[in-house]
Amino acid sequence: MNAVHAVDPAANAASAGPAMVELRGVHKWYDRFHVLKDINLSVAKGERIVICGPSGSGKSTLIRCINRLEEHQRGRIIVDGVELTSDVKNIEKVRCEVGIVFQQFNLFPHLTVLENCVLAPMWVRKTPRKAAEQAAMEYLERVRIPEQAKKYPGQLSGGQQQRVAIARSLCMRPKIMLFDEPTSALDPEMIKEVLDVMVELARSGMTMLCVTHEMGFAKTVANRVIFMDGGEIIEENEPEAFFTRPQHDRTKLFLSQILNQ
Amino acid sequence: MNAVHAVDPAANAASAGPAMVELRGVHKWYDRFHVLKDINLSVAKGERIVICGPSGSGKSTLIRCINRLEEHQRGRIIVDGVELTSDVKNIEKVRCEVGIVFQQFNLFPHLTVLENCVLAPMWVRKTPRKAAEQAAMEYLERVRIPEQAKKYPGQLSGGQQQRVAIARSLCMRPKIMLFDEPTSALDPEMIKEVLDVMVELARSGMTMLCVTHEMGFAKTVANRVIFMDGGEIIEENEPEAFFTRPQHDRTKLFLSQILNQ
Amino acid sequence: MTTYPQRHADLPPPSARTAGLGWLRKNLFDSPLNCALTLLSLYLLYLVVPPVVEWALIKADWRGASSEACSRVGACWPFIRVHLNQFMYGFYPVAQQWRVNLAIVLLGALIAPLFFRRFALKSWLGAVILLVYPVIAFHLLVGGRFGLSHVETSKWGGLSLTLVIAIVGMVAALPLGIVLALGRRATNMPILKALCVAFIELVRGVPLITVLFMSSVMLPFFLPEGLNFDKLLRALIGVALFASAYMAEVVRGGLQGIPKAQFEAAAALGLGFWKSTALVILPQALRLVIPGIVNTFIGLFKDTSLVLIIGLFDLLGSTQAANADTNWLGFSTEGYVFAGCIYWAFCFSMSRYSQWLEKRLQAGQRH
Amino acid sequence: MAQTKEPPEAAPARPLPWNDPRVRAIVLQVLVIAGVIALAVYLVRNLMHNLEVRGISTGFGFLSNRAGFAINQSLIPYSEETSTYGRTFVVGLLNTLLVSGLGIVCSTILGFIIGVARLSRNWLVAKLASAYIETFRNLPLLVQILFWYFAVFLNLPPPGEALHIGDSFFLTLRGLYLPRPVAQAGFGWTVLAFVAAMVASIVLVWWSRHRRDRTGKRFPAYLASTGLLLSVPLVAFVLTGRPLQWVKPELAGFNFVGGVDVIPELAALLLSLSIYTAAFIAETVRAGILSVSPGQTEAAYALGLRPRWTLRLVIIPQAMRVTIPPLTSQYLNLTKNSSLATAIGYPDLVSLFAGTTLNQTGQAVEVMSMTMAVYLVISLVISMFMNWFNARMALVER
Amino acid sequence: GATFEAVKKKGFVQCGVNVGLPGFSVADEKGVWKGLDVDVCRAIAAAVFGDASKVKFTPLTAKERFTALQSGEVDVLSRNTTWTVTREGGLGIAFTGITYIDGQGFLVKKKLGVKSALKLDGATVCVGSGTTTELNLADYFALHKMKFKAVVYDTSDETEKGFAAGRCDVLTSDQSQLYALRLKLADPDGAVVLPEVISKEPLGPAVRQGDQEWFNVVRWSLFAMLDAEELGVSSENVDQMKQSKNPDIKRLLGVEVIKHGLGLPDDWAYKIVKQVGNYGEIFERNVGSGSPLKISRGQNALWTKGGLQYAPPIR
Ligand SMILES: Nc1ncnc2c1ncn2[C@@H]1O[C@H](COP(=O)(O)OP(=O)(O)OP(=O)(O)O)[C@@H](O)[C@H]1O
Ligand SMILES: Nc1ncnc2c1ncn2[C@@H]1O[C@H](COP(=O)(O)OP(=O)(O)OP(=O)(O)O)[C@@H](O)[C@H]1O
Ligand SMILES: [Mg+2]
Ligand SMILES: [Mg+2]
Repeated sequence: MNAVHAVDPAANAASAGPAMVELRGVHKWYDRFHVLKDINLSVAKGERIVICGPSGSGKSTLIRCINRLEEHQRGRIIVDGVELTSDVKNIEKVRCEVGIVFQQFNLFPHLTVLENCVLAPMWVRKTPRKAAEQAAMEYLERVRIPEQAKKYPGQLSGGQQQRVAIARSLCMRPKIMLFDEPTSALDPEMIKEVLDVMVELARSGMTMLCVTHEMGFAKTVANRVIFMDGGEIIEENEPEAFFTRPQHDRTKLFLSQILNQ
Repeated sequence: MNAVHAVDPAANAASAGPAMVELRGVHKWYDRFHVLKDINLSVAKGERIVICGPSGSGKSTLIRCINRLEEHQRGRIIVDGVELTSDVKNIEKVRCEVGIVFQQFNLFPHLTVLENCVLAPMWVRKTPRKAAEQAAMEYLERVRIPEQAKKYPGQLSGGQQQRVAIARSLCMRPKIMLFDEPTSALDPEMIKEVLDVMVELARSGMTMLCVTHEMGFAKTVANRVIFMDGGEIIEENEPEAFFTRPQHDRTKLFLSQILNQ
Repeated sequence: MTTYPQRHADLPPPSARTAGLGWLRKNLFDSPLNCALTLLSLYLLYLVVPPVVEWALIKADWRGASSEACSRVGACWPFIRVHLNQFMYGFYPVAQQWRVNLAIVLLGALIAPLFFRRFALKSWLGAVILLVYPVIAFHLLVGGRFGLSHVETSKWGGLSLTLVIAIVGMVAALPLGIVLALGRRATNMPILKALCVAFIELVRGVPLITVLFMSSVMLPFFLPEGLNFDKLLRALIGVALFASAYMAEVVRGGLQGIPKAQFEAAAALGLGFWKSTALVILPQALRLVIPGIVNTFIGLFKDTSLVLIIGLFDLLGSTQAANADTNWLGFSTEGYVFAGCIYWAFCFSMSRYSQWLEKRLQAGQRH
Repeated sequence: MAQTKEPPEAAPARPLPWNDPRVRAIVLQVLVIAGVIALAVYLVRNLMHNLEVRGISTGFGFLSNRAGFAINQSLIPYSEETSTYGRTFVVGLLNTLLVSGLGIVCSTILGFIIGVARLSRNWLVAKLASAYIETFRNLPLLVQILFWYFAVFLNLPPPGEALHIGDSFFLTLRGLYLPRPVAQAGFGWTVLAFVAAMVASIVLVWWSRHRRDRTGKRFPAYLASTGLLLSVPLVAFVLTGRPLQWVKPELAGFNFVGGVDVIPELAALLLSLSIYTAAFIAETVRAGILSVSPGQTEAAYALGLRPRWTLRLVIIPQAMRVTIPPLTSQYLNLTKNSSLATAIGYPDLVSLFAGTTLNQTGQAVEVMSMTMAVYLVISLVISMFMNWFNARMALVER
Repeated sequence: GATFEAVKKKGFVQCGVNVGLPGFSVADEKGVWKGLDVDVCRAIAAAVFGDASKVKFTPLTAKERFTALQSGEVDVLSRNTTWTVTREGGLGIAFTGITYIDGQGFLVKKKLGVKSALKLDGATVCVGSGTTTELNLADYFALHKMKFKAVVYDTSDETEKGFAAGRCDVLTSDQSQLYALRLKLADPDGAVVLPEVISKEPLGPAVRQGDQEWFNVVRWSLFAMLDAEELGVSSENVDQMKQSKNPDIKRLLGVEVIKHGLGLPDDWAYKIVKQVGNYGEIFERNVGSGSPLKISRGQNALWTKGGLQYAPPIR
């Protein structure tokens, strides 16, 4: 019953292409603590995947393994055709293709918004400053805060900061975007700002893996919802079915909790 | 239509007695910023007043002026017959009669719950420890946490902490209780615990001024609801009338916002 | 739609690569840079360790009672043994040294319970240590009453003098520092504040040895003729004033760490300034800066060595006096090494204690 | 909103004066200041009285008297035959500044290295760094100074058996002797070439930065300019016929003469100050680096930045903010600690001016107040500079 | 005067001595101070209180000594201090007499082969800080157009250590100290004192100006010891000497009461000699034949024995 590929038509269309992210029998331990257990997952180009599950179930760890912020100990992770091993060159290559947005934004507080955005393109991609700034301004417009370009992160609200973080990732023109609970540190009004940006991004066809409990978002954009618990993928389905007909008891319990909130 | 004195019988009955709190033409500035503008308010013994209004409208400042945590610059504030001036003796007298509960609890983290409660009675009222502890235990029972007496605040949940804060204030046997958004820092389940305690307190006939946006609470216990905006009292009415027939446009807008939430 | 009914059991992590050779590879040789660093470190160790071990242990002389017993190719430890009494007690009369020992043992016995978490009478014991013990220790050390013979402070010396200066400095610096810190925060009293700031900055801005020089030889200039007091006492005052300026800054840090809301909560309960400070603010602020306080103590303990410069024979002074012993010339290295080890042992244990406290406080545990 | 407003009342009534905190504050302050002034007056009157009764001359006139004693190390011309006490003050001050300045530089470099080493992934390096810190931080500085001076430097060989490199560099217990360069005619060209190389490297750095911004290409400008700075003057030097003579130190009579010498007192003091302070700076640096949240590193890595760039562009700029204030106190401590020079006879301000000069003139009050004032001024200058630096590094907040 | 009153009131004499100079003032391992300067202090205590033990010692470095005396930290400075006009004129102190007639000399290592101070051109010299020695050294080398380097230490102990380690070629100091310091060397015979004496160094106790009574007490305590030696009165025979018919001795020992007006008891000189000894005794005991220093009396012999020590009569 394992690793059945997504079945709904939209996902099928997308998964026709080669897999952008492929995890095969991935295991990970923190010291003696088994945090990821035999994870199998294949994400096609353009697919949008939402990962949910209770706290401590290993969602963040999974996401972070994909751009090797954490090292997995068993199994294979292949991103855009490059396998993640301890080879530094490969890791750098993958990291250039994969953008990640953290819960805590992690903007560089000593640089202005624009500098945050052009840092990596200039140093990693060796883009000329002019071009990098132009591109950055475009992305800032896309996340609707071009007027904040000269400010420092400390001067922005949480929602604005998170949008800068998204723009900063986009500036590297990644093929895949990872989101790790991007809205959970935000006030309710700001959540919407950020979700709007993410929905738009999804519409433009970006491959996305998103850890979130915003079920509205999941329903709107996801091709597939993945439910994790205890380091395992427990259930995997297209959103409609996932929310209306959860199969697994654990899933049901979880959904009943978050939907009642 | 301003400053219409409460019209409902209950309020009338209450306001027959002498005013416990009286504000006359009170103005306050923070530097050059005019936070309170000509506030006139008279609270009779046993009256329960709920103050609401948008953020920054001066609600907290008003409450804090009443026990002189803030100093007003113009007008008079008379609490239980004592006028608040910079006279330290008067201030101390007033503070003994007025209890306040803050949004952030502000318990003393280095003292146990019981020690928190007996500190002021012992040092201000010079109650013997035995008696003070007995009284404290009574109040802790009233807020339904006698079993936590030996714990430190850091070991309690938010709702429990807020109830301790209420008990701590009550231990000074105040004639008036002030509440400044006592539930807004709490998780939803805990809000109820605290509101229950407050409702019970209201029933026992305590004079209360309460800044809160819990409209259910306002409807249940308030004699009067006061709506503030921009440092002024915009509207003042008994709760029924206030919620169903707001007079002022600003009030209508505000109510529409919070009731939709 | 997919579900995965079977739950995986937790597995042990894959082959432990973290033992033996694996450990070496991982921690020492996992990149060319690390290899180079490892080799460099090994070379440094090779340069330092064998000669030191050879000097201090292998080629050292341990026995004998005179300098002839020492071959001078290694350390001459009899030098230390012969002068040990001097290192510990200075010129304190041998027959009376039990008094020093008793004072130290007493202090140790009083302090020990403080290290137990669940000792209920901590604050009482603290008060005893701060208020009663000094009186006892004073009479014990100085004598002249209760049938104890009088021992002049000029006879005090060695490690016991070092401890006296350090402990008195610590005990005096804390309350002084608190007063100064409160003064520095008294924004509604600008003159008072300015005085405190001036004192703190002045004292922190000048070297301790100039303060000691002032207190040891210049003080009588400022007093009426004939009025004079003990030299040790003056050194103590100098050290305490100096430490209090540092302490004031530490305490101020703690006061700043207490949210304003705590003041307000205390005030709202009717507690006045002094009561809320004493009952609510200070207990929290001091707890917050215990590591800083301990660090100041460490500094103070080390700084006591400077009283050598004003002619008090503390541990280091006794060492130098012993170095000048005509019968034992040329063993100053042993003397410095020995004195250094003692200072080090004290400071190191204090610094470990402070680190341990820091961890404990960070863990957010209360009591 | 018309309403029956009572006539606006004036400010709240005034309380009784003894209950008014403002009045209380003023009274308290007046009392304190009166107490302090009274104490000061009392002390100063005693002082004046005592000075007069004891026939001690006062005033700063002594500064222009001839000193008449020799000084071991002087950065400005000083002769025991003609120079004044005023000059001994300057000599002492300069020596203090020299040892503190050098100490600050050395301890900063050493401290940063040790601090980073303590965080090294290499187990041995990290342990060695902690051992270093624990050893030197927990020993009194005075013990260290005495140890280095008497037990190490004075155990070097005497001049006759000097350790040497060729016939130019000699290390003895009397100091380190180096050749002294003496410029000949034509050396101006070399200087000129050096200046030119300097200008060229500035241009080069500017150009490379500009080009990086324009095209994204990088150029090793710092390496290149170092090369320029070294090679161009060298070429000029050789072309003009090496117009520089080295006066080598030579053993003549008792000592080496000619050349430049570094006295062991300076070396011992500098070494112990640097080693001691570096241990503290290392801890400061470590705390600074650790204070930057791991999220910052992760964010940088996730963007594909290499560890080296992450350190340079993201971590260090942020760590500096946390590091600078404690670093300032370390610099202040180092400067004050340099007064321990007196224990080994390095002619710093305390040993020379507050020591010998004080003793020759007996004017304790003047000499000590000058000395303490100087230390205060140095402290204030360092603090001001570091505060300015800190303000530049500070984060912009909302 | 104020000082004398204060001394009597507190019941002991506070005496500033050298931190450590063999023969003049050193503390032994029990903390008992010994030496010529120290005995002078004891004599003063014996005179004032009739008890030589009523004295406390403050060890002072050369740098601190005058400030300590000026400020009143010590009542008398008995610390091999040279009597000069600037010190007496400018520092507000007064020298009460000469306990030791000294002159500055040089100590060199034998293997250097230097026989005369005039061969010291270019030498490095170890010297104690804040002393007349430091000034004389500069003058002497300037006078003879020689160059030198001075390494200036705080205490004589450090000076000796620096010299022993080879930090300098020459150690300069008062001759008396040179012998003492030479003794401290691991190999005392490896060093020689050069013949040149380049200065006059009359060493003596000093007091603050402004208290003539105290000045007199200190001065006459010293003179009493000299007179006692001249009259043949020593600590051993002093009790028999009380029976002496010699009017000088009778006056000295207070057998015949004279109005000396010193504010001291009549038997003050008796107490000094009894408890401390006469000058010759303390000299021999501390620096002379009875000590490891073995310095001959030389100029410090009484004027009657061809030396320069001369005390006014007690009458
Ligand atoms: N560095 C680490 N060392 C040891 N254990 C860790 C570490 N990071 C995470 N864990 C543990 O691994 C488990 C999974 O963590 P992870 O952050 O992936 O959970 P999550 O599903 O993202 O939870 P949340 O919704 O709270 O973010 C948790 O039990 C956590 O305690
Ligand atoms: N100490 C202060 N100094 C200057 N301005 C202040 C200060 N405290 C509050 N203010 C300003 O005064 C105004 C009223 O503040 P207040 O806290 O009374 O509002 P509030 O009605 O309680 O708002 P909220 O619902 O957010 O608690 C706000 O605009 C606030 O920014
Ligand atoms: Mg997570
Ligand atoms: Mg508020």
